[in-house]
Amino acid sequence: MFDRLPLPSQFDRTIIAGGTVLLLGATPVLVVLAALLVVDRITAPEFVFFLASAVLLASAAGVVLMKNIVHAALCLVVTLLGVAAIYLLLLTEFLALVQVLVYGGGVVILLLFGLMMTNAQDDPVVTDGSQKPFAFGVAALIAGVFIAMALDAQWGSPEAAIIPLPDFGARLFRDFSLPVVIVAVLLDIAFTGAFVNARRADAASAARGEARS
Amino acid sequence: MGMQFGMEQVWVLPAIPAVLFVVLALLNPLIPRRGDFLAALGMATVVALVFVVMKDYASVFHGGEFAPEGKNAFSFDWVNIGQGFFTIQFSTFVDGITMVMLPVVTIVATMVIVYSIGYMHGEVRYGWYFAVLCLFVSAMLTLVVAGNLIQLYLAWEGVGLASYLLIGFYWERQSAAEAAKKAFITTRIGDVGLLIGIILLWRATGTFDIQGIIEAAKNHEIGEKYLTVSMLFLFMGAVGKSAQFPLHVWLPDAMEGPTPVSALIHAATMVVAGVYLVARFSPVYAEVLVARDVILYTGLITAVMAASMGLVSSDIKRVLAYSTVSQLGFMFVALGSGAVTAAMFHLFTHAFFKALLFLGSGSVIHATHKQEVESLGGLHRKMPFTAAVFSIGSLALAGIPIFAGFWSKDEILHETLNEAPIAVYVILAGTAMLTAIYTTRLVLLTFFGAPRDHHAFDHAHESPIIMNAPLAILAVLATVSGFFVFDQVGKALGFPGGIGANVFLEHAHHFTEPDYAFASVATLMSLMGIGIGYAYWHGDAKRAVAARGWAPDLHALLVNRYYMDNLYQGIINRVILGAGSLIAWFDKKVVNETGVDGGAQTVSYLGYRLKFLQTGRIPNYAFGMALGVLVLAIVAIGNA
Amino acid sequence: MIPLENFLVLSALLFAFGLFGVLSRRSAILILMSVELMLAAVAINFIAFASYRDTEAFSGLVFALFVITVAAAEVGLALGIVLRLFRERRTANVDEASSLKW
Amino acid sequence: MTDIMGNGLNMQYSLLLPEILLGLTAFLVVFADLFSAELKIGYRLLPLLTVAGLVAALAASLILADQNSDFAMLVTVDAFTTFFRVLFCAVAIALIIGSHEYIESHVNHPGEFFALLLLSTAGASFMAGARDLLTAYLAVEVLSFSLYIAVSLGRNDPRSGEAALKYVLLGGVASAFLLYGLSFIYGVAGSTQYATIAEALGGDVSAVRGELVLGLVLIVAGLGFKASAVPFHMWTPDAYEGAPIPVTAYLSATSKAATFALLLRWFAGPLLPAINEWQWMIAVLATATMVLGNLVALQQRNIKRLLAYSSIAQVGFMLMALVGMSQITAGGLLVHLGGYLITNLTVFIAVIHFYNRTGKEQISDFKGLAQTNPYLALVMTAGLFSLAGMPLLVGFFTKFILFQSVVEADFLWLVVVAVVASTISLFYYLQVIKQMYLYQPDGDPARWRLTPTGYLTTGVLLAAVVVLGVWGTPLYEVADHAAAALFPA
Repeated sequence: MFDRLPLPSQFDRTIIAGGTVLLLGATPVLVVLAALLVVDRITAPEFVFFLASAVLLASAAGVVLMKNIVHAALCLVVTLLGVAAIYLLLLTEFLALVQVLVYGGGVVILLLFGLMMTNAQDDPVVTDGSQKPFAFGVAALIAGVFIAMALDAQWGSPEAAIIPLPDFGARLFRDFSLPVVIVAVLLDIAFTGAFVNARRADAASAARGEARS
Repeated sequence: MGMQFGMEQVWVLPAIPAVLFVVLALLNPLIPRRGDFLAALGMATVVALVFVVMKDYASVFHGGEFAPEGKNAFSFDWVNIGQGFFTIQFSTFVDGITMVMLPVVTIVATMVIVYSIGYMHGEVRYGWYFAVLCLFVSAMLTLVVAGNLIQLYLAWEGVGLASYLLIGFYWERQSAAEAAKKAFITTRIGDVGLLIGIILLWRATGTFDIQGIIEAAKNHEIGEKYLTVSMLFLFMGAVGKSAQFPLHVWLPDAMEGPTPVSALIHAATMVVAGVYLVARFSPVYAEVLVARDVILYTGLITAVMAASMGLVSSDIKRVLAYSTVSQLGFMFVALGSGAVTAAMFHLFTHAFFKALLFLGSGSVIHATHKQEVESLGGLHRKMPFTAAVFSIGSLALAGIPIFAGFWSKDEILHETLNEAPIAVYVILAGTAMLTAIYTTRLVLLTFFGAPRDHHAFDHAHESPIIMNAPLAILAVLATVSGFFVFDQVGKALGFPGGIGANVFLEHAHHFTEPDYAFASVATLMSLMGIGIGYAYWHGDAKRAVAARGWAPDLHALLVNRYYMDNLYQGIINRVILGAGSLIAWFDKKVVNETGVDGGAQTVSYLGYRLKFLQTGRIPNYAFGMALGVLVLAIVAIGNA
Repeated sequence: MIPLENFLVLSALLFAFGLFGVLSRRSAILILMSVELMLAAVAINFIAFASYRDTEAFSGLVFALFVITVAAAEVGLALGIVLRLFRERRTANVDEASSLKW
Repeated sequence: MTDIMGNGLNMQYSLLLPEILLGLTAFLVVFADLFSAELKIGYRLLPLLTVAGLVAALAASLILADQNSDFAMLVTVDAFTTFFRVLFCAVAIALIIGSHEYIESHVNHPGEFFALLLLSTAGASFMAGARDLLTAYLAVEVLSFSLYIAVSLGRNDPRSGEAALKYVLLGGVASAFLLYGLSFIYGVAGSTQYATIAEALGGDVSAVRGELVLGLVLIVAGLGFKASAVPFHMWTPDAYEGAPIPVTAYLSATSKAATFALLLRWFAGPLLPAINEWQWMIAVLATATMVLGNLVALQQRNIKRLLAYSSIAQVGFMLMALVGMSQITAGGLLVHLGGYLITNLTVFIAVIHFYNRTGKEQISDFKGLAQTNPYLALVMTAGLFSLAGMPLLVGFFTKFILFQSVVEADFLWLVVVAVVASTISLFYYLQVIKQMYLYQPDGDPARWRLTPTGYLTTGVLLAAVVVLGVWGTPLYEVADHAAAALFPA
């Protein structure tokens, strides 16, 4: 999929390197999980969940830690695909599909373009801010609080339900028809924003001025 | 006509100058003479109406019908919202305290406006000056007749605004601009207290109506501690406006304004608003003695401090300003001793003689363009009339019998002796003597002795009649206004009695003849003060040189004032002047620079430190947000 | 069956990772990526709650769909601004875009 | 029509007429701008068209004022919504009339700018009217997206791009916080409908209290960002300074008011049962905001930055009203919002016209304005004094009502902090007034005049500042009526 993009040649190597790292990282997890599955300590969905979570979190860590921003961007792809897998586990195929299409197909490409057009073309390696240790502390504490509260809550062990796609469509386009319209306007606004900023302002103004005068 | 003018229509009094303000401010260039005569005529009309109102007040009394609710004269709902959430009425309230304030404000204002026609002649923004004076009078009258606290607060801020505009009248001068700002902000600190006090009282009683609040307090509907705190906050407003320690620092600086303004606003009327406020709530203060003690000692500290600073100040207007602060301290001492009548009486007489003194000093400044007493002297030869009236004012201030100040100060001292610890009386009496000393010094250095600045002296001249006429009227008032203490005088004028009988009809304080023994002691103190002042500051070198020739020994004795002078000098130099300088230093360094300016600087410095949190970097900002979330989350979870 | 808590813990971790990225990165685009991680966590939460706690109305699913859409739009919008800044200052480093301060 | 749960849905689109009109006008304006060369349309038509659309929307809002129903359980049209619809339309009208000269010469892409203004106004009124978390969230984003772009539209101003970047990145983080919080609320309540959430939170939620509390913290943080509450305020001064001045005005007016509309809807509606969990958070934020906003304002040298901190300080006052949530405090908040918007616009439009003439925006640049344009100096003075809460100006009246209502809710200590903070504010407002009146002009001392529209807008706003300051009862009655809609008896 990436070979169609006008990327620098180092990308080939990057993809291979990243894939290898991920594979190496995931193998031990895979082995442990497989063992647990075999001795019936976990069920198949749980197996998939833990595997997907491990990949997802590992690659998310890559997004925020990698020095090479191209590697970070590729990690983001893996993370978002992992999120799609989680959606599948939550029995929502449609959203998983949207996730893959919108993110894998759209957002990440957009971000890669952004990277190419800014610093990546000269120097793909970035340094992080000086508040990194504090950032780690705060983020870890927040994660701790959130996890503690998630484990503390008593939800009364509900069961996940499959939502039929036609019901979802009815809900989306009938009950929530107004938000669909609003979000259309929102996309339009975002488009306008990207347009007015990406276009050279002085050139645009000059063109307008000439047309008027 | 059909309608009889009286207490019911008292709202007309502030309305007239308000209309004048609008007319003068908007149409100024169109009116001949920039409208100065309009302001004077308007104020004269108000004075006439005040007398009509007073007549009405006296007649109601004679009818014997004066139920307290009958005094609430005029009201309409100004704000009435939220299904009884709250109502603010615009209402007027008239009683004996109002009856003291109304003539003071209107008469002094009229005198000042007439005087200003001469004094401000040819000045910049001549018309605007009169417009703002009218604004001030309107706000002050609103304050005096206000029936509820919101109205009172609005008027309170209104007089503050007018004062700000007038202190900063010569705003091209940096010092005037700074003084105006200082006055505005310092008094606003007091206003914060006032507003909090008002809100607290509203919280407890559900009303802004002054009489309603007083009734509620008297019926013990408000907890004592709560009431004490509220009343102390209310007093904070008075401290700011009436320039009491430690918020007194703005008043001497306020002398940057035109001198007639100092006479009207910073001597006779606005600065007594605090006294008026406390007097208005005196029935409540009678319930909270702790608050009353605070008032007493605040007044006492202020009286002593300001008097001793008056002793060493060399600017004629600043001496008078310190004197004003000190005399206001006397009034608060009276209020703190529960002697509301004495305080109101002193307010009444002080307004006239202090206005006289300020306008007199204005004439001196007008004639010589000098304010430093060190460079004046001998002016009685050039300005005999001014010297005469100024002396009358000074005698009144020093507390010499028959002059107005004597009667009122005597009342205060008398009440203090009866109602307060003996030490308070002793200190206050000492302060009265100090008053006589610095007054004498001021008169001697300004009008007597040899001229020290010949250029200024040569150009000095007597003021025009338009300035002297108000001085003459005020001189008469400074002499006779003290007699209103006598029931006989009040009755002769158709009132139920003297001021003592008028202020509180229910609890009249009758006064028919002075306590001669007590009065003699006070008079003696004042005379001693004058004597000390005279001994120390009188005379000039020439007379002494001439006398030396024919009897050197005698001369030595005389010129050294029987060598008593050395003793005096030693005492005065080392003790009194030293203390005065020390207090002045304390005031400048500690109260003014460390306390008031320092407070402002501390606040400003905090802002300076805090602004560096704003580093301009996105990750730092996000960090602030995350930290906020974390702290809130941890506290929230621990908050179970 | 996987308990609901598992998804919540996962999303909390993902959210914290994203937050860490926002706080520690200096490239505007990497910050944007980190925000995407946080929004992915949000979507997981919504979908988990919708499948477990709101099976009848499943508003959370619709919500998650909109979150994904809005997040995508935000990337486009923000990238435009980053590009503009890059054109003006030759940098996408947020620490260097700090002339507005104090 | 019924929804998937069998609830009847009222799909009466006419209820949304004001927003529909705003959206259509927005597209019309963009098209007019796009084909301006072909259609021979001058710049002047764009603001005219925009104002016409806004006036139509305002009229439509008034026509719908008595409707008391909802659109498909997503948007409520009641007195509260109408209050804000009218307010937002009026703000936008005043702003455009007052600043169209500025927009022409200092803003890139004026056509898009007007369209964004219209769409964000629609978003803001959806924020006030929403009755479902989803509508509310999308409305928030419509408003925010429009503003991210609007901030970036400064012409030849390098600060504009930086400000927009800060705003958009931090705005994204704040959105993530807000959404994460909403997901917890959704999880606890099992619904995005306000009414259902209120019901659910009113029941026993002790089993999931931790998640509820986290949700509240995150919502407070997310909306705190939009409202510029300390410590989520840090984008505010930078974005305000970098944005074109009308956008700054819009940020401090509509964006702020819309956030408070949303806060009122949420905290008086779905989240009210959990008041014990969030009350103290708002109180802490209010105190920090009042103190920090006022202190740092003292140190500012740029008028836009000063007004940014001043608006932060004002947010502190407004947050107080949320603490003791009741119909009275809500009414007090709405009154204060109304007065604040009028006053703030007065000051901003004066600043815009000053900038049009001089191209300067430092406080020291205001030297001698009393000589070169006494009228504008008067307008500024009245506006600043009103912001400081001086009596007989609308700022005093509204602040007084606000404080009064907070006292009524037994949060006296907050009011004491607020009154003291309010006094500090006088220092920095006087700094500006001092510059105008006490110094000689630095540059050309010649007198200059405003444009006719400048006189019109400042005159009308100044009159409102004074008249409502003396006679504010009508404003209160409208606000009280709107607040009553939040608390159905």
